[in-house]
Amino acid sequence: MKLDFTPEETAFRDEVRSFLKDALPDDLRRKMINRDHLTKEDTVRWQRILNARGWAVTHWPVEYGGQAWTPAQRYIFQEEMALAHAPEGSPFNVNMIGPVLCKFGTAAQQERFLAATANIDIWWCQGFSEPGAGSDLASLKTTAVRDGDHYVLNGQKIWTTQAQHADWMFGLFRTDSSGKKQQGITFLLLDMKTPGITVRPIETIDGEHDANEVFFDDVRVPVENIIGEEGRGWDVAKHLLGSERSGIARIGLSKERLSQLRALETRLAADGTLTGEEQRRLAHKLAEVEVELRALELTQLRVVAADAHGGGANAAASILKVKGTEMQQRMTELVTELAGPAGLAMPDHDHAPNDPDDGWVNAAAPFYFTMRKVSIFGGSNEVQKNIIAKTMLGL
Amino acid sequence: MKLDFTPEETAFRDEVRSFLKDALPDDLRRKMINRDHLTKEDTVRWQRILNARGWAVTHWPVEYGGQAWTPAQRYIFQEEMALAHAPEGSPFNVNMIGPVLCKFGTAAQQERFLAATANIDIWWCQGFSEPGAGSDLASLKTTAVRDGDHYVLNGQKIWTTQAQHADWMFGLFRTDSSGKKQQGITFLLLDMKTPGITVRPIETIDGEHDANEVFFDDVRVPVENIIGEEGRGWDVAKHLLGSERSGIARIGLSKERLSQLRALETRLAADGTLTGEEQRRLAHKLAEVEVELRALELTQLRVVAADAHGGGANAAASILKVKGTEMQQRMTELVTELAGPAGLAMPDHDHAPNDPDDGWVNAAAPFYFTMRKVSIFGGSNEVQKNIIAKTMLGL
Amino acid sequence: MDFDLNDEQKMLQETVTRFVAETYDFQKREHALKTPEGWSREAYAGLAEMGLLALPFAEEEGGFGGGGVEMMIVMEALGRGLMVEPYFATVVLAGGVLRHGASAEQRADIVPGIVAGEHILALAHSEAGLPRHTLMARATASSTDDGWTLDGRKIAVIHGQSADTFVVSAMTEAGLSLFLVDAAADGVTVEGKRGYDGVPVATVAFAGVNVAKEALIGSPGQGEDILSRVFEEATAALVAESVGAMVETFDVTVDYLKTRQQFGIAIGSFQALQHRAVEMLMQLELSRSMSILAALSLDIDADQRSRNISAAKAQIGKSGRIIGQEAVQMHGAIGITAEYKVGHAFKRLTAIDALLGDRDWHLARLVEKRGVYPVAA
Amino acid sequence: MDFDLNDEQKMLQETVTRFVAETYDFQKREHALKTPEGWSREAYAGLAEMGLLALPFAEEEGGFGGGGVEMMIVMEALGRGLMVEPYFATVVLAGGVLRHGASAEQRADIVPGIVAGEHILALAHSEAGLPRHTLMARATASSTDDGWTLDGRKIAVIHGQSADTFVVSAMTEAGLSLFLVDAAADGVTVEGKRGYDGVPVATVAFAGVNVAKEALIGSPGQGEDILSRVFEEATAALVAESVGAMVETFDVTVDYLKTRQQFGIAIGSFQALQHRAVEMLMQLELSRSMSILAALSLDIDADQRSRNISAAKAQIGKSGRIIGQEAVQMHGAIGITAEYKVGHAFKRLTAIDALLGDRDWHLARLVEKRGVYPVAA
Repeated sequence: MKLDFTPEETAFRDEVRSFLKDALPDDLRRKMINRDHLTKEDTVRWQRILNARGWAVTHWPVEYGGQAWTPAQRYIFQEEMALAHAPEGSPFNVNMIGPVLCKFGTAAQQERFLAATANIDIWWCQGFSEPGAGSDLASLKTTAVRDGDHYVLNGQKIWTTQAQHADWMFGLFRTDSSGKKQQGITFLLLDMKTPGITVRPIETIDGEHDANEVFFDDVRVPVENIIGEEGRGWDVAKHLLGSERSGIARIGLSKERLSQLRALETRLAADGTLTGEEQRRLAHKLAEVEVELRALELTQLRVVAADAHGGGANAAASILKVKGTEMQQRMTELVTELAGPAGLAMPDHDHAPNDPDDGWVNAAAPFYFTMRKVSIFGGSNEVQKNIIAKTMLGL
Repeated sequence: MKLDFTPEETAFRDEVRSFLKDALPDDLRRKMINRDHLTKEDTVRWQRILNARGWAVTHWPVEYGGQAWTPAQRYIFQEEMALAHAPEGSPFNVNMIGPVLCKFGTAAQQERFLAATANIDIWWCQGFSEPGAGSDLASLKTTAVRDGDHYVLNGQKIWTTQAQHADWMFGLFRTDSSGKKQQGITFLLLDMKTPGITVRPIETIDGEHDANEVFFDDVRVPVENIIGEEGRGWDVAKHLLGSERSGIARIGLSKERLSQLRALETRLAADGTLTGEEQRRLAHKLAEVEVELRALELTQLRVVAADAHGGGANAAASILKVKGTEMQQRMTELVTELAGPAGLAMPDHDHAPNDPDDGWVNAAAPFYFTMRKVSIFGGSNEVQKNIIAKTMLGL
Repeated sequence: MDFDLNDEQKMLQETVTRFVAETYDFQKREHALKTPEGWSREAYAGLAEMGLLALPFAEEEGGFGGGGVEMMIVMEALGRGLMVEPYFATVVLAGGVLRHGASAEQRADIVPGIVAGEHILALAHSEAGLPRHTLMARATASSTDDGWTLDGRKIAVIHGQSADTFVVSAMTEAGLSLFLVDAAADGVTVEGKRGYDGVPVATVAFAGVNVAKEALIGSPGQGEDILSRVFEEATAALVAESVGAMVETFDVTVDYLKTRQQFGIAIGSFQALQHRAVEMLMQLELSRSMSILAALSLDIDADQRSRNISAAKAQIGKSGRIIGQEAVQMHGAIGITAEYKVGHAFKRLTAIDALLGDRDWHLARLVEKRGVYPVAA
Repeated sequence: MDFDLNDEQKMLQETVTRFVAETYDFQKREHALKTPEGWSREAYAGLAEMGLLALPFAEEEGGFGGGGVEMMIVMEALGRGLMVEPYFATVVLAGGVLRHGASAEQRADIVPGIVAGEHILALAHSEAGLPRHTLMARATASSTDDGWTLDGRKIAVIHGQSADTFVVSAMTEAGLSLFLVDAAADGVTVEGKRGYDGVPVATVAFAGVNVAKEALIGSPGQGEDILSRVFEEATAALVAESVGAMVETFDVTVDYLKTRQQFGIAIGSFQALQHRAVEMLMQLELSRSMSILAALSLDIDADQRSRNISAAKAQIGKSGRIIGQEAVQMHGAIGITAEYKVGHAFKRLTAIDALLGDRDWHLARLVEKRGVYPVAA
């Protein structure tokens, strides 16, 4: 047993660190520090910089543009990205449809979509949830009825993140209602410019517009846009939701937030905003959070190490999503407490703050609000616990 | 709305306080402060002092020796008892079988048992739980089969507190297995000297012997010892378990523990056992606990006030058991933390501590351990929450 | 010991609760938020019509002389509706300064306009770079021949953008002092923003603002005494408002648990959610008890009053967070949309914790006073 | 980065785990507790036979030169069995003082007896009226012509009643110093008690106890340095032991949830209990991670070592409490009986939190060091 990275891993870390130092535009870095909302252009710009370096889609198979990295390298890369305040790119492109295309796509589909996906020449959105199908995703009802060489789509998707920017959607649609609900679901790709699609924005409690409803009214999708077989879309979706373990706890993000909290602790104590008693309370809370973060980080590393020789440590892996999201949320709570009443005012996108270091004050609460979603989306923590109880504990 | 007690209530409080000051033997008070285990003789001695004053069974109907007190008076009495470090008497006599006899007993049963119960001339134990019937009490299996003018009992009870001292038991027995499990249960009284009864002690994790198993091997109980009708014992038991609301959160006990914690805070800070940082942490924890205790106390008072004009405030009442037990347990945790490694050694019943003020150190952890039972016995907190979810929230 | 409302209080509760329910539903509130001012003059006029703006003022000033319990009733009802109108800013905060510090002349001058709903006031006290809830200020008021000149910058001024008059704290040679300043006076700059809870909030700068001698409230240096008293009253009001927001959040959540179907059954059938909903109920009842305590503590001796009020604010800080977070989590995605009430309640509960000292601030005050219960002599 | 055991470590783990499972079941442990000494000489001899008592000592002293990972493996296995034998007292605590402070002669004299299981040592350091986990002592050692005279009273001396030799801390003119004292020496009084976790614990008084010059460990005043190093190692050992106790508690609880029937089904079918069991699993895994961290930190630089070890002890203080309390609660009444394993595990987890600095003590140390992670320069 040893904790240290190998010399090769350390060299890799330095390489990543040095790249990020040079390549990450300063305005993006500043926006990330201030928890500003990134525009589509911001995300695209950064992903193309990464893609030029070959690091946009590192966990894809090498033949499709990925890197043959070890789990430790992936972990290091993610941690360094977070610590450098680098944006994450589009998860829909990088972590979802890309790997699905690599595994289930036809050669023609791969040819048509993969390079464009890696470079965000195509911006993807995900059409999974419906008003009646959230945690119980398999009960989705939006239909795709075969009509010649097209499917005709009718129904509604909801919580479709970034649909307003999307060029294409990948989604799950019901082609058969006769059997078990997991059967009869088909995975389709569709051009968002197809007639019959209406996107309605949903404002979220952080005051932003990320989520949407998407309505389908006789939307015609060519049959060639099917991924896998008709009626087997559930298997594709399960693969998509269950693949990546090395970054699931998002330790890098939490460490970056911790370093922000430490900086704020120092600064607010110095400028008189924190009384002595408040400093002591904050220091105690930070110590509590750090202990848990360190424990979580080591748990993540145990999983990374286990993955390096083919898996195992499942009990450790199973806790990463739940505890990782709890940790991220706790960090935002603490920042919001520090902002106090000065943080009541919402950020003003039209005006930069006078003091570039003060953006955090007004971004604190909206960020706290929006981060409530991490324990809801992608399988709520309740669903995660049900799964752990069943698969790990046999209850 | 007002918080203050009426002048009459204040006068009553002073009367109780003054009585307790005079009547409570100093050795009992000292034992209570040090969380020493009380002997049967201790409990009997104190209950007879109370009974002589007419205050042993105050919530029984007046014609059976109770007091026509208001809910506020009952609350005051309980609080003053706790703050004076007075023992509580036998709950089995005072709160359980006594009220049951008052309501369901025949005149002959009342004549035979009530006065002796109030004075603990008879020491009662409760035969409810069985190995397979805990939270699911109604699934009990110990049988009572009618044979002439006797019931013949076979089976086993468990967790029978103080059975080793008991003269009589009241209990639930199955007289019919054919219908719903709540039906066919009969409430019987039995002399613990009846042949066929075996009591086996169960040691608990505080090192004490309070709990027992009781085995029945063809134990013959006269039919006249039935309470209510054959097969209707479940109604009697429900009445017994659901009656008293004015003392359920046991605020007085928690306040007494809080005053102990405050005294310890002062003393340990003065004698150098607590560092400055530890003092601050403790002060913060005590402030947190006190806020919650005050909130719980006021909730209890709201229920007391509502009961004075015939009930209501049910949402408030429903939380008292759960939050009251959590509070009592939290207090014992804090005392155990303060005792630290010095509290590792178990109390020695054969030797009084050298320093009479030091008994708390070694009693802290055993008391913490034994108090885990308050969220288990008398309907676990999980069962309480199920009931609240169903009855209060309609879930 | 009595926890019942009297007949007048019951009628008040019924009236204001009905008003909020009937005239201020979620769509009306959303509409108000989207206006340039960010709140509804019409709804505020409705509060005035019912006499609620007069509630805490003395009868000789055109008020009703209501006390802590009446204020609790009103604030809890406003909390249920998540009302964003300037009741707290004008009647509770600035109005509190008038009640506890202003001269009879000043009150006669201003209170009728408040009562009529025509005069909006805001308290400009907080500043950047000072502890979060403090009686200190760095703004200054220099004595001139015919009055005072004010300089300073105030943040988190609730309803500052709509205020006709500011109550401004500033340091004089005698210490912290309070002044009435016309929002239209030369040198006053108001930068209006929207609070994350929907309540307008402003940064207000005072640059060489000249006011008359009569603008001073009380005597020079009396600001701390007045504000500390006002903050206690206002804290009790916030506690009551938060109970209203918790009740609403809880009710909406329990309804959702009963109606939302997943896996073929109502999600309220899941025991894990049931137990967490029960914890929410418990937090709500504990908070309600503390709101009553705070309301009944406004006129008791100062030491015990501040213990009780700090205890109440500390309790609702914890309970509000638990209830708000749990409500959002149990709702799932709809809980974080701006189109659904529960997210707004969560945000308001967050803001209430931040205002007038958060949970930690009040716990620290309790530590200083050695706890909630008076220490036996 | 590597979290695998090597082949020798795997074999060690298998051997000691099997030994505990096969020879130290709950009944055997109960029987040991009921003997006058309160522990099993036979079981301890078994540990000696396997060479476990030799584990951390240097090879030249008859030891195996095992490090942190080996100690973690052994202590976790002992924790699963809730073993009450004097391994921690003799090998980890007193043995640690020998390893880090004693002369080659002293070690040559004593270690073979320890390794053989024939020589029981106990560390007599804690005193009443001092902070709970401190390097201070009020006991004194006065220099005499031919040695030292010791006076003082020590509490919470683990396995003091069975000790053949005490390692005693006492103040000399040069500061805290450590001495070897024969338990049979004149002036030594041992008052044996039973710890609530089953582990014997004693109060030991030293009244004018004369020892030879050679009784001093290291040099006068070196006691703090030695003890602080030993306490870090011993804390890592306790952390590992607590993980063992948590694993056992968790496994027993999950089994119980699967088998205990109420209302016609296994109570493990109730979702509220399932989710709480999952939280227990998470606490266990977080603790296991920190136990590995502590084991791997024993030889790194002193500052980061103490951060890591404090973080580990703070983590298991929290996790142990959650797991212990939840296990008891989910078991219901049987959880609080002495006749069932889970209550004993709960007690041992409580004791482990109290020993060598509880969660708050270690959090306070982390506050002093500004956290777990080194602060960037």
